[in-house]
Amino acid sequence: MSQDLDALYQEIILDHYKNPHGKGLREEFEAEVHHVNPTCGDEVTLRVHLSDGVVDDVSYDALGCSISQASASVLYDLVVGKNVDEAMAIHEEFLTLMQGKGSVEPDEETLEDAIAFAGVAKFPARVKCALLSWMAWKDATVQAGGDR
Amino acid sequence: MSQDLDALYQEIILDHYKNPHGKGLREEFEAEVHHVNPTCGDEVTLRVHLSDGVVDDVSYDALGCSISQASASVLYDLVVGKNVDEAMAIHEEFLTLMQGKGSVEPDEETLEDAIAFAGVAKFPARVKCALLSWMAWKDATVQAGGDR
Amino acid sequence: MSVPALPGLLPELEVVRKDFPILERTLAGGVPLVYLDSANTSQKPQVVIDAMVDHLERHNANIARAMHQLGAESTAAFEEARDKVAAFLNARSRNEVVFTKNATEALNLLARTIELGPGDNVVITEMEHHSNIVSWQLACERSGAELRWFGLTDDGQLDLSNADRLVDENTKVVAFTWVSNMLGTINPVADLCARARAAGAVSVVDASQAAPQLVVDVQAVECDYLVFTGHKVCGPTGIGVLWGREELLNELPPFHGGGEMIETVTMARSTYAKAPHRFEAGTPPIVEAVGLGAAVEYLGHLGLDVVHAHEQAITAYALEGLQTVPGLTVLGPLDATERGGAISFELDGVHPHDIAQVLDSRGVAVRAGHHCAKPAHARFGVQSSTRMSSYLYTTPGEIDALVEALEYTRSYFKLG
Amino acid sequence: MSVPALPGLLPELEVVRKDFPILERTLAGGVPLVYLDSANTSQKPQVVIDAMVDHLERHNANIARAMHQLGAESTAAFEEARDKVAAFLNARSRNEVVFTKNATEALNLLARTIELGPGDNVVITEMEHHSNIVSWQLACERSGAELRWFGLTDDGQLDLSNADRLVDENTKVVAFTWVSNMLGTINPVADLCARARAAGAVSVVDASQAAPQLVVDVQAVECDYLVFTGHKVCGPTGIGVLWGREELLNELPPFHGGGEMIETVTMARSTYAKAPHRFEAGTPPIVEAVGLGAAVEYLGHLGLDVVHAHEQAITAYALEGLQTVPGLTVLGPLDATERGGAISFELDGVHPHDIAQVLDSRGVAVRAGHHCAKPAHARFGVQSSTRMSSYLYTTPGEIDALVEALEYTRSYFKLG
Ligand SMILES: Cc1ncc(COP(=O)(O)O)c(C=O)c1O
Ligand SMILES: Cc1ncc(COP(=O)(O)O)c(C=O)c1O
Repeated sequence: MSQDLDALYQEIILDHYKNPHGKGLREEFEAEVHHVNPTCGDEVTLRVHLSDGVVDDVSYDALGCSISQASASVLYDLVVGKNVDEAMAIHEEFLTLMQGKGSVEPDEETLEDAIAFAGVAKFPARVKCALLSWMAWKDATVQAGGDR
Repeated sequence: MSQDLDALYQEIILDHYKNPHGKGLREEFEAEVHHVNPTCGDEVTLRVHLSDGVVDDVSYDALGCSISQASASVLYDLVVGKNVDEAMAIHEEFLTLMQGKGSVEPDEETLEDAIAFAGVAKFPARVKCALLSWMAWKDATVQAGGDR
Repeated sequence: MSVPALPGLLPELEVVRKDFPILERTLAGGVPLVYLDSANTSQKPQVVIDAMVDHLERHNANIARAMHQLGAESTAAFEEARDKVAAFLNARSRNEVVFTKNATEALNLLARTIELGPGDNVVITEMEHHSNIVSWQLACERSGAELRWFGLTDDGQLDLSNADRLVDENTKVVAFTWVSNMLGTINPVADLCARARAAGAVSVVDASQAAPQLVVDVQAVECDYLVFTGHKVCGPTGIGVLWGREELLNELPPFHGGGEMIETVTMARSTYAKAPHRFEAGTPPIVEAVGLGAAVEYLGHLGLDVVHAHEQAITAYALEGLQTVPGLTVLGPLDATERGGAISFELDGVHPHDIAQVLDSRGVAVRAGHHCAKPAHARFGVQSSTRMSSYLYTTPGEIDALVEALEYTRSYFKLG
Repeated sequence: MSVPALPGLLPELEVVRKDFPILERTLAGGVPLVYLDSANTSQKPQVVIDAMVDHLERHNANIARAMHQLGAESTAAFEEARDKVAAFLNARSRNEVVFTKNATEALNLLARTIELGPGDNVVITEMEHHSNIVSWQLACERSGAELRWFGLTDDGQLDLSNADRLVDENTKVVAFTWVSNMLGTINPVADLCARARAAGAVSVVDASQAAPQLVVDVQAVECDYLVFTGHKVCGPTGIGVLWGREELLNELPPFHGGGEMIETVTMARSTYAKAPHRFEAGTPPIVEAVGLGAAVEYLGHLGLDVVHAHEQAITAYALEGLQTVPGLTVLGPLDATERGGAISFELDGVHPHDIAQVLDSRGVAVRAGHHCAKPAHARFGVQSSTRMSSYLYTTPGEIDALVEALEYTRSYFKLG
């Protein structure tokens, strides 16, 4: 069964897990949220800093498994520097990928490293892990007024 | 299956049902109780009148099926005129008969017409019907201080 | 038994009956079973039993919390059942479907969580099942709210003549049954819901007797909450459903505290998940949900409209047959198109218990008593009644057997 | 797998395993199932499944209210289950056994009905399952009573050093688990009950993890209330048990209002039946009770003392094996004779989810997360853990498979 395992734990995921990008809570932010996965207790505290409709920073402190940690790191890479609309579109695409039960073909152009999560979509119990920080980011961005 | 039915609906029972003895609420009494069978809603209001340790009267008003009506009538016949201890002993014996699932041989000497209820003991759903007025009588007698 | 050609009967009735293993049962003395107590609980088709067995023998695990393959399979089966129930009710969202223990728990959940206070009132009806009476009596006792109710007309309909006075600006809840389990009456659900809405109250529909035999569409009737119970729709015991509008459910405070309903817990305080999980504390009825899912799917395959037509055909045939029995009086509407399949009646000179007993000796299973509707009985001045209730597997021949058994009852008790 | 000769193992273990159809399952990739998640839910022996199927296929009817033969059979089966549970607990009377939906409902029933007010306090412990925490948090919020708790020592025992201050004359309830579902700790039940009694409080014992694996004798431990859940003792989901001293149960007000719990109902007010029926509103979990009855009978035939000895043997073997894994730390007592069969642990450098995932790819089913015991995890400074939990069907070979899979996990995540 380690083929399946390898589909889940792609090298990219394990790399992000070991060396997460953008980790840590930074001072400049308009909104901070705290999300938990009630099933397993995984937690993330996440802050967004927006300026002029651009995601200037996403800073976070997360406790959780490799999948949830790596997905926060990938989120950071994908949304920081983008304008909010673009970032929301990426969010939407990642959501579609994760909820596709393995049937959605990811677009490397937009999703970059996040395409490594295609394998996660086949593990229903892990989809929530992958989505934890992404849901937190959307929530925080909306709170920061970024959805207008 | 009408053999079984006939075991339940003995002639004696149907006679008591059609012509109940002692029915009606009479004025002299020390205690009155109201009992219901919550399953089917059968009800009995029952009064006892004791004097010098003797059951002087049991008067009652009952709504219910042939079995519950007939058993009130038989109760009246069996306990009125007896002293309370004797009546309680009869009560005990009737209870044993009814809870015996058809395996208890009734003693005609003490139970008289009540032996006709031996067949009822084989119908678990009807045992409560047969016991309704008997339980009410015991309750009322205790309340009237008859158990001392 | 040869089946008379009755328009509206379920096509292939004899084949459908084969789906229900218990219908092959014989009783004491080799008498075949004539099951006319389906309003009390329905029988279970083989697919429901098989779905439960397959789950227990191959997929059993706790849900949500378990990360392994069995856990994933069990969770998927449980959540699929929620989807099936959502489809059965035409719910807007699966999050609107809360699994409870039975209809009674669903009603009590609402009675415990909808906020009430002195000055408020709750309006019910005189034809409710005890579950939809006592739950609100207790809620009113706790809160100081007032309990009011619609009375009944002599022909067993809701008396709506004082409706404008009953449902007023202080009404918080209007709770009523869609189909009466005693009188068979079908109530004007959409109208009553609209009336509640106009008064600013929430509507609570008890669909325990409707869900088995009518198309239940929560969007069409525009109710706020609706409940039904698994064991009357071909499903197992141990499961019921509370459906509620998602935004309303998410405003209710938690009901029971425990696993699965939380977001986070510390010793000092906790926060709670959204609906439906907020209301599903503890290990839910998993295999029961699987059974219920299979049951509503089974009904869906037959078609609720077809089931309803069958029920109406049988009910009309039964009303006709019953009225040939001397001394028999039916309680409730006499027009089959206006009622459900439960028919309560009185027979002069024989107590319901005694009727049920004689019927049982001929294999005919009916219910005798107050059917958990004492106030409705009191309204008609009777203390108890006998009730026959058919379902999708009932044949006209079984109704004939009932009528014959009633004739026999009269002769057994030596009534002219 | 050859079974090492371990003293205390269930005699004929391989034969007993044949009673559980799911143990023959293979998972993705043809890997055999190694089910080590029994503290989450136990697997079901064939006799339990068969008892349920027989009930559904041959005896299904509603209980109490039905007067016909099926009704009598169903009622007898349901009430026999009550007798079996009463015997299982060594209850004084069958009236002390109330059937609920699960342990969570049983605890919430108590938290809703035991009278509390400002100035009163409720004492729980830091090792409780969320069901025995949140239920009392909500009760204290409603009533204004104070919630207190016993802390834990570093080795996972209750810290009783301040017990005399915690349990005082204002304590109304002392509620605690017999066996911890996270730490495995077995608490001194009789002592804690005696302490509650001395303070004039009632004791509430959560036996959800004890009932599967220990002799539970309510008279011996002299508790006031005790709960457990069906699905962890080889029974189905959808049923739990509240046991209470008869005189205490009869003093509690009703919980839910509905059918079966009443004595009489009018529109204006109702009176209530005695225990157990007072607390069993609505159609109870009938087929589930039948299953639970078969389950406790099955455990009785094996002998709870024998099951306990097996659990201890496997637990000792597992503790030994786990400690050979580099970087692995067991949470809770390390002496098998002082603990139950649930063993939670940490593995340096790998998150519990990831452990569980790798184990699952080898067929080993364990639980990862907070196991509905967040405060106990917080006490030990961990956010989640991995838990293996054995049961009467667990073999030493399965423990070996777990240990090997943990080694594999370490190598998969490239830990030295
Ligand atoms: C100690 C303990 N208490 C209570 C429960 C709750 O049981 P249920 O979820 O069946 O209500 C559990 C199991 O989940 C448990 O382990
Ligand atoms: C109209 C109605 N409401 C509620 C109920 C209660 O259902 P349950 O006993 O399954 O909770 C019933 C059936 O008993 C019913 O007929």
